Amino acid sequence: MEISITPYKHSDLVTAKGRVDSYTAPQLSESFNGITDAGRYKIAFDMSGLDFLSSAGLRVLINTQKTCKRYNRGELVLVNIPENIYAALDLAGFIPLFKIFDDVLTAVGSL
Amino acid sequence: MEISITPYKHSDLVTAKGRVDSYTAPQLSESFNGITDAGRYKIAFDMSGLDFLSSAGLRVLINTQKTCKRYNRGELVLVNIPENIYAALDLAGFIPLFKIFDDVLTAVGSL
Amino acid sequence: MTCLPPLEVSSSRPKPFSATQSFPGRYASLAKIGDFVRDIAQNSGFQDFAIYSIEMAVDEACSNIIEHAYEGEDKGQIRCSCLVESGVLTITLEDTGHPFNFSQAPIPNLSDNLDDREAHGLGLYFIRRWMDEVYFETSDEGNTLIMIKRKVNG
Amino acid sequence: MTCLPPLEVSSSRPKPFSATQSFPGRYASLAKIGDFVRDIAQNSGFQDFAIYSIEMAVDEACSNIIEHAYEGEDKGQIRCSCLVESGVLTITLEDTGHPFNFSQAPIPNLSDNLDDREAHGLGLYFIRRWMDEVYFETSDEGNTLIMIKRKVNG
Ligand SMILES: Nc1ncnc2c1ncn2[C@@H]1O[C@H](COP(=O)(O)OP(=O)(O)O)[C@@H](O)[C@H]1O
Ligand SMILES: Nc1ncnc2c1ncn2[C@@H]1O[C@H](COP(=O)(O)OP(=O)(O)O)[C@@H](O)[C@H]1O
Repeated sequence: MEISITPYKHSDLVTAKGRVDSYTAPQLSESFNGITDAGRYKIAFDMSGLDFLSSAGLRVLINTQKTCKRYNRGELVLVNIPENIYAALDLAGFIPLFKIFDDVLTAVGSL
Repeated sequence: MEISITPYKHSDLVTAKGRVDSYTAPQLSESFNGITDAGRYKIAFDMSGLDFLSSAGLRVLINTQKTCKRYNRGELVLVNIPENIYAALDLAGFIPLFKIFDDVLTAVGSL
Repeated sequence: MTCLPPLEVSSSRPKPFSATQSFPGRYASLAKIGDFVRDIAQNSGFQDFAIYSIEMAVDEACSNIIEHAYEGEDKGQIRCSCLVESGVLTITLEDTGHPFNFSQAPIPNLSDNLDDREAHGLGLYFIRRWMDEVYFETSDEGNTLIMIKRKVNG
Repeated sequence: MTCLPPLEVSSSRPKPFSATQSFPGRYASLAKIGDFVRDIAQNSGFQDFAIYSIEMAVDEACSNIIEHAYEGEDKGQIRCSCLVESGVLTITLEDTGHPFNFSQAPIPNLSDNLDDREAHGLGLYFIRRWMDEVYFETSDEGNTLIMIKRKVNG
């Protein structure tokens, strides 16, 4: 898995490529925590490059969303979700828990 | 000339296509004024679709920048400037007066 | 001399195929186990989403073996066998870790209220929902999970 | 019978070409005047940025005719003549509006301090900087602006 973070004025864009499983999820978690630990709670997660996201990745998303939304500080929004991963999010009942965008510009612009 | 406006949380994106001359510049001016009259002063102007921009267009840009920057309220930033139009902005000494971006995401993310 | 027609090759009923491989019980193995089952599912003509479901179920099961059955990395092996026969993929995962009562695992909370949601407990849910049949056995030698996925239109 | 070589076609010295067209003195004419001169500059082999400069100079000059010489739309015609000869484009713009002392127009303020900048006064500056030669004459019949642009490498 490869992760990149682009900071914008009001939000951060996290882009991950490859496979998120129990082996790589801690890396993803650290990236999100680095942002929230810095007091920034508006995060767009570009998932277009992800091949695979296991429940370990889902855990990272839900924990990050909880951190971001606490005290109404911000939120994690999801962008460009690949079809198979969308099916997993859907089965896990994640769709109502995240705003979902088709393009990064609209996502970053919303935060 | 065709103009579209996309409002984001902290800024507005104005996209214009075609020819800005003394005939069409008033339309562009109205678009910018509509935004600033609504109390929004952070504007990204995507120029990628512009074929031509006369000094009437330059006037609109400088007037909008003045309105946006008054009392430090915001700013107009320019995105994707076509080469010929860049040469005109350069000759007119506009380059130091505007932040210039190569892509819309970075521009909107900066505002 | 008579000319026999070529041996008939039927795509719906190819010869049974099986493959088995053992992997060290650590998280770094997950991608390799994923490659192993994905290749077999692909070569057996499963559709894209079915392949993804299979990889997901196997990944979840193997993560559980490492985390819960072995309670940590490098405590034992994960043996993965795949059998493809008549459009049915049977995956058997064996470990030598702690016994487990699979059928009593709780159904996860899928509330759309963020505060009510637990981060854990989704793995077995994916396995049960995305596989067609799931069997779990614990014996003295360890645990065996059998997951069956049938090809649609296959 | 001898075979003559084909007639030589030289791209650097084609036959002189000229075209003239009159346009109503209104802002809606600007795009059409732009098309007219751009086509000629393109067909004469000017490079992309030279073509843009020519269109810009003509647009600025015609806007000034409407705004300043005629002081409004539909007060008179703008006559545009183009002559291309030996890689030199000569554009002549004629109007019947108020006389004007071209040479005394001030140089615009190009300060990089936004507050010091005037929105007006850039048109003549573009014409002077982007054209190779500029001549302006006022007579009883009206004003004539002549702008000359030379092809580079060609
Ligand atoms: N192979 C296993 N061995 C022992 N316990 C298991 C095994 N698989 C699952 N469990 C138990 O079932 C629970 C639910 O598992 P699962 O749905 O995969 O979610 P998670 O692993 O995120 O808790 C686990 O928390 C664990 O207590
Ligand atoms: N054709 C013209 N006839 C009369 N006055 C002109 C003409 N062209 C330019 N001027 C005068 O010169 C000034 C500078 O012109 P210009 O540089 O084109 O800027 P602008 O038209 O934006 O003021 C004009 O404001 C006007 O007073």
